[in-house]
Amino acid sequence: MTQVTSSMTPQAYLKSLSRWRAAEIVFWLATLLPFFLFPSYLSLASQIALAALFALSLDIILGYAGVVSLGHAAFFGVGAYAAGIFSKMVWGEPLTGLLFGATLAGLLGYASSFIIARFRHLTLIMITLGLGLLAHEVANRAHWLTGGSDGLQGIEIWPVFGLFKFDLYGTTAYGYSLALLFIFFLASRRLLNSPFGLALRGIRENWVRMPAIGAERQAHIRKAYTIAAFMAGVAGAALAQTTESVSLESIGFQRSADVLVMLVLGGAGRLYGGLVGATIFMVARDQFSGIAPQYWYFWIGVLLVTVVMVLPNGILGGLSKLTARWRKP
Amino acid sequence: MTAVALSTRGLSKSFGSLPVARDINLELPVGARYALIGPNGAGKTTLINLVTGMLAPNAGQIFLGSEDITALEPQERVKRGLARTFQINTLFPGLNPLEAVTLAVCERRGIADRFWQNIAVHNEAIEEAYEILSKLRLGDVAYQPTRELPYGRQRLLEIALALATKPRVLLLDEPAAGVPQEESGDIFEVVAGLSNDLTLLFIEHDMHVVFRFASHIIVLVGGAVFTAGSPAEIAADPGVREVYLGTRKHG
Amino acid sequence: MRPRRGRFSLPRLWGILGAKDANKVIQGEEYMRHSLLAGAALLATALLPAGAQAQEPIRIGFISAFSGQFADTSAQMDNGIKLYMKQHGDTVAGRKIEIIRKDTGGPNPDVAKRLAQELVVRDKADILAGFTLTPEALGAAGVSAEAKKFMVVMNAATSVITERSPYIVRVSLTLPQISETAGTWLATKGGAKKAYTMVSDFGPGLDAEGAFQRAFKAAGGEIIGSVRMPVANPDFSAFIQRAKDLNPESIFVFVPGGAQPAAIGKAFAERQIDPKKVKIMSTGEAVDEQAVKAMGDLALGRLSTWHYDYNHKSKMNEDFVKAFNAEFKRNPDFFAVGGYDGMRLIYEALKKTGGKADGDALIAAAKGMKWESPRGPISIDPATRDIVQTVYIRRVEKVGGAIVNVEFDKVENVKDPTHK
Amino acid sequence: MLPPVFGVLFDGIAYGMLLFVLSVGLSVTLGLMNFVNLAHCAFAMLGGYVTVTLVNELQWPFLATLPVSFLAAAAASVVLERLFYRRLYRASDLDQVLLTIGFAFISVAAAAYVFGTIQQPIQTPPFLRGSTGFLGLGLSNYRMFLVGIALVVTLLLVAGLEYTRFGAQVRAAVDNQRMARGLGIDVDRTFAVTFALGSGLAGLGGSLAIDIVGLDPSFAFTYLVYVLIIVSVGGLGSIVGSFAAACLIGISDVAGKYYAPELGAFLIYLVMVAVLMWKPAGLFGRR
Repeated sequence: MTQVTSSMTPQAYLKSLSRWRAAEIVFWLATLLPFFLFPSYLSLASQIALAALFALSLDIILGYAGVVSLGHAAFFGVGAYAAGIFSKMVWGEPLTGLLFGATLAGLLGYASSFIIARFRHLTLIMITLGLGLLAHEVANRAHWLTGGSDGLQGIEIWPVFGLFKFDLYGTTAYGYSLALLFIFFLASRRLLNSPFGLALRGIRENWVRMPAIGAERQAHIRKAYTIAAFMAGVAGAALAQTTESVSLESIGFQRSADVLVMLVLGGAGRLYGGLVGATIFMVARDQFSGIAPQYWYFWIGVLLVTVVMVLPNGILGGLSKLTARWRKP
Repeated sequence: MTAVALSTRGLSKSFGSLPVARDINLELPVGARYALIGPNGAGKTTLINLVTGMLAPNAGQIFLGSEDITALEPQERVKRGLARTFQINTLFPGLNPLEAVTLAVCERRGIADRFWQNIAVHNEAIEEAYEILSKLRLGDVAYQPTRELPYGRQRLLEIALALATKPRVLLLDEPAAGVPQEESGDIFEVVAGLSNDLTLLFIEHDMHVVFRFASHIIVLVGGAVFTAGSPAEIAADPGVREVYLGTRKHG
Repeated sequence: MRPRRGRFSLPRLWGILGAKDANKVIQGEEYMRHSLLAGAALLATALLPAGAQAQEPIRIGFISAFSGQFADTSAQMDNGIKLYMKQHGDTVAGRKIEIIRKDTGGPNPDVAKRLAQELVVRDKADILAGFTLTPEALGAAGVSAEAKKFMVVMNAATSVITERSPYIVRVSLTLPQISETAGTWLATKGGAKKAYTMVSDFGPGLDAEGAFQRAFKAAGGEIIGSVRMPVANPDFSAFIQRAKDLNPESIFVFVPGGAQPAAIGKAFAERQIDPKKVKIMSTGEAVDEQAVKAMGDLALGRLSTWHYDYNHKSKMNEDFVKAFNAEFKRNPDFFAVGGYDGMRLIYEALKKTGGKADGDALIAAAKGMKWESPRGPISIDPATRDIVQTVYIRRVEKVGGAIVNVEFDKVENVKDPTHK
Repeated sequence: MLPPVFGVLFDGIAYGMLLFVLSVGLSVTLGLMNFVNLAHCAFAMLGGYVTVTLVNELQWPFLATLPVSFLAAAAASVVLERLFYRRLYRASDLDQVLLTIGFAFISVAAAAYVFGTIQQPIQTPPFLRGSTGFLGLGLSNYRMFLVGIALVVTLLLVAGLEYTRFGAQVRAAVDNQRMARGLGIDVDRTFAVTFALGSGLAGLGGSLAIDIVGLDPSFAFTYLVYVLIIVSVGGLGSIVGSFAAACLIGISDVAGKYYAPELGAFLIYLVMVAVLMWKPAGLFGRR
């Protein structure tokens, strides 16, 4: 490895880090398979794609900037509610609704980032948790706007580009969700290979050193947090549109905790970690709960424990360690 | 009369009732090579923390050139040309030296917040980073994760990171701390080779090194400047011998 | 014939590949249209008349919160379903009944909607049933309307649900049905002129508050104050002290089932509000079996309006409770009776249609259906497809050492008052 | 005669004390051992089920079940600690989160399987029911009992960790494992015992909680948030801090509900965020 790379120029080396690998291309081609192989699973596939997008947004702050959040669903939920309400009050055109929801989530993320960027560790986790719970409570109390615990009613979404209606089979829903996931994956990939991505990794690797090399670490975190909130808003808005429903669960603690589990399961800080984690978690949940609707928690629990014991640092983290060991015995 | 690069006036700090810096007045002329010595617990690292803004003083002022930087955040001081290294490695273990130094260069050039560009397009920044690494004899390990580098190389990377900020004043906190004696010379060769415009202040315990590389020595005892002067003056000062050379421990 | 629920079966794969060959250009919009057509074909086979597929079982998709905070509600509903099927066999009109259970994990309309879609599209479910929680029912309602699937709501109690699809029928209760009865009764026969209301601050609580206050005022009573309490609220003492400060003659309470009924009951006692002196009226959840057990003597005198209790005196209910206990070692509750009556409705409707399971036939059969339930006589309002039933006024009393709800008055044939 | 609000305040403190007993164990393991144990409330749930089973099935007196639930939760935690947790003492926080969330999931399903999803009722002995008059206030007997237990637990813990040989060993092992080993301290055993102590306290808290908040399989998650709030507001590893945080949260919760019910559920979250912004390490945090 070292021999090969050390002969490269530094520019070529850095460029090579962001080159597409064969496995990635296979991965993205595989995301098209559900259309052909599992046409009756497209609704699930659509929700997996959105969960993956949500996990990817968390990865930007958690995996790269080291900001652990237990309140990330606040942005998901704001995106979902805003897109839902937009469809009721303005019109049902999906892309404008998506943009509206995501922008609102991004603005909220920007506002709260001024608090977030000042803290680390448990304090940070608890403040994000507290803000998340407050957002949930606001949604509950604003019954007139959100429908409270009954959920937001009367969302109607027009066909995408006026052509593709959201159908019972989830074909359009999966196409829409997958397209969004891919677009924001490309954006995240670029972001993480950018100077800014390097700065975020710097923050994760050494919080103390950053100011000593002249970095405005709080400004970096504010920016990352805003971007992550925007992306979470996209995921939430798309879920609201593809299911034509929003409930308090979409802004609740459970969703924040689930996305954290998905990301850590897949491997935080690895770009594909959230995608892999969301897929495995959601498929496992669907299959286990099909077999044992009351006790599927047990098997999910066993899955998590097994992964931690066998593959620390998430599935991708563990696998890369295993392959590294295998390469140099 | 040479211009002053860095000065402090009446700098004081105490933790609770324990004073760690007492009325410190320094003046570092441009291009100086100053050593800061003193027994363990004399407040040497604290002084660097105060000057770089990682600690807030209780009283006193800090000037970079003629600008009062006392109220500035650490990163703002860095941007004005005041850099430091750390006694205990404070690196980015998961980044390789090229990435780490490129990051520092990007921060200085103000392009570190560009999230829409691939880093590979910033050729000049990368080249500059690689030049710094080459100069510090780190070119051959530029692509290895920092945590896998030999310790001595990591000490050099400490300096490389500081140099990437293009400092006018560089504060080195025991640059060769923990490095075997035969290698520590290499590190100071590197330090000595730095540009003459750069103003240096370094903490060091090894008196051979201090007398060889420093043009001027400041002796800190109990948080206060005990005395200062040329190496010859310090070597001849019986007070220093008594409080410092006589009782010092190898650290 | 179609493969039986085989998810990765070869014949299905061949079918898809074959279809791909037939339409050589499958790209973009073409593909979309193609798959929609294929989907419509699939849907059509699901809707074929019963004669063509007499051997096919009738599949009931049972969507509910089997895990999480509301798991027990679904467990009891499932018990009711299981008991009915045990007693009446698993074959109706020559067709086998198959239940496919799907877990929503809680009030998740998005999950409920997806599960309903999957049940219809993948599992070929003919009927959707279950729904302990309103958001679940609302999430699935759109699928019922779009795919024309008969949908039986076995609990979710918000009035509006049945209006969301013409194929929905409800066999449980509506909150306004219960709370309005409480308000009217308390102001008239109950002899209270002033009331204070305490409800949980979420949809059902606000519905209950509104219905009670409306009916209480209409019957000449006066509301002297009200408080809305957070849904996740383990400690009630401060709210009860607020009520006590006003020294009300009667108090109306709505809290969701679970841990809160016992907690608020004990808090009344701790703040020395005696149900024997102050009329504490509530819906049935607040004095359910577990809550009364946990409160013990402190519950004596509590009033409530409700549609079912395992102590209801009727031969049918005694048999039901006995059979339920033999099977599940516990008493049935209103979730169980909802599941039981829901299955009864499905069985009887299928008998009427002769095994035809399409939405139009089943909803036509269900409208106006009347029968004797363990809770008493009930019927389905042909106009609103909602439940019409007797609401009982009960008081917590000690009967032979056991502390139970005793029915001492009732209002017959109560409809939901909010449907137009 | 005191105005009724004092009675309400007393209830709030008592409620806070319940949260204190539930959470102090986590403060010990998280603060001293730096281990993120999100299965903490699963041990509390175990204690609760032990008490319910002994009282309802075997007709044990309620008070006699409390030590048993402490021991049962402690024993269960030692088994988990030996088999799983100890291997992750040096792993990342996120791996610890994943492991312990996994155990919490398993515990929820296991409880539903063994005990059913039903809400478990419990009858406390007569002298703990109802209330006692004091200066015109009705003070709940059970809540007075809770406050008493919380005070005893606090005193024992503070005394135990500050003034005993074991406490000194724990602190030494936490500060510097290698040095502690060098001094002949059995670090593994010390950690196991500390962990068992924390989980045992959770078990005790679970038993005490049933009468006020009930018990069903979702317990392992429902109170996790409250427990985390107490631990973070109090400051990691500080027993006195947890005690103060529990009082603060309990009092502000009831006072808020009494004077401004429309603030409702917002209040404790606002208090938490405000305290942490003011003192990021918590009221009595060291860092």
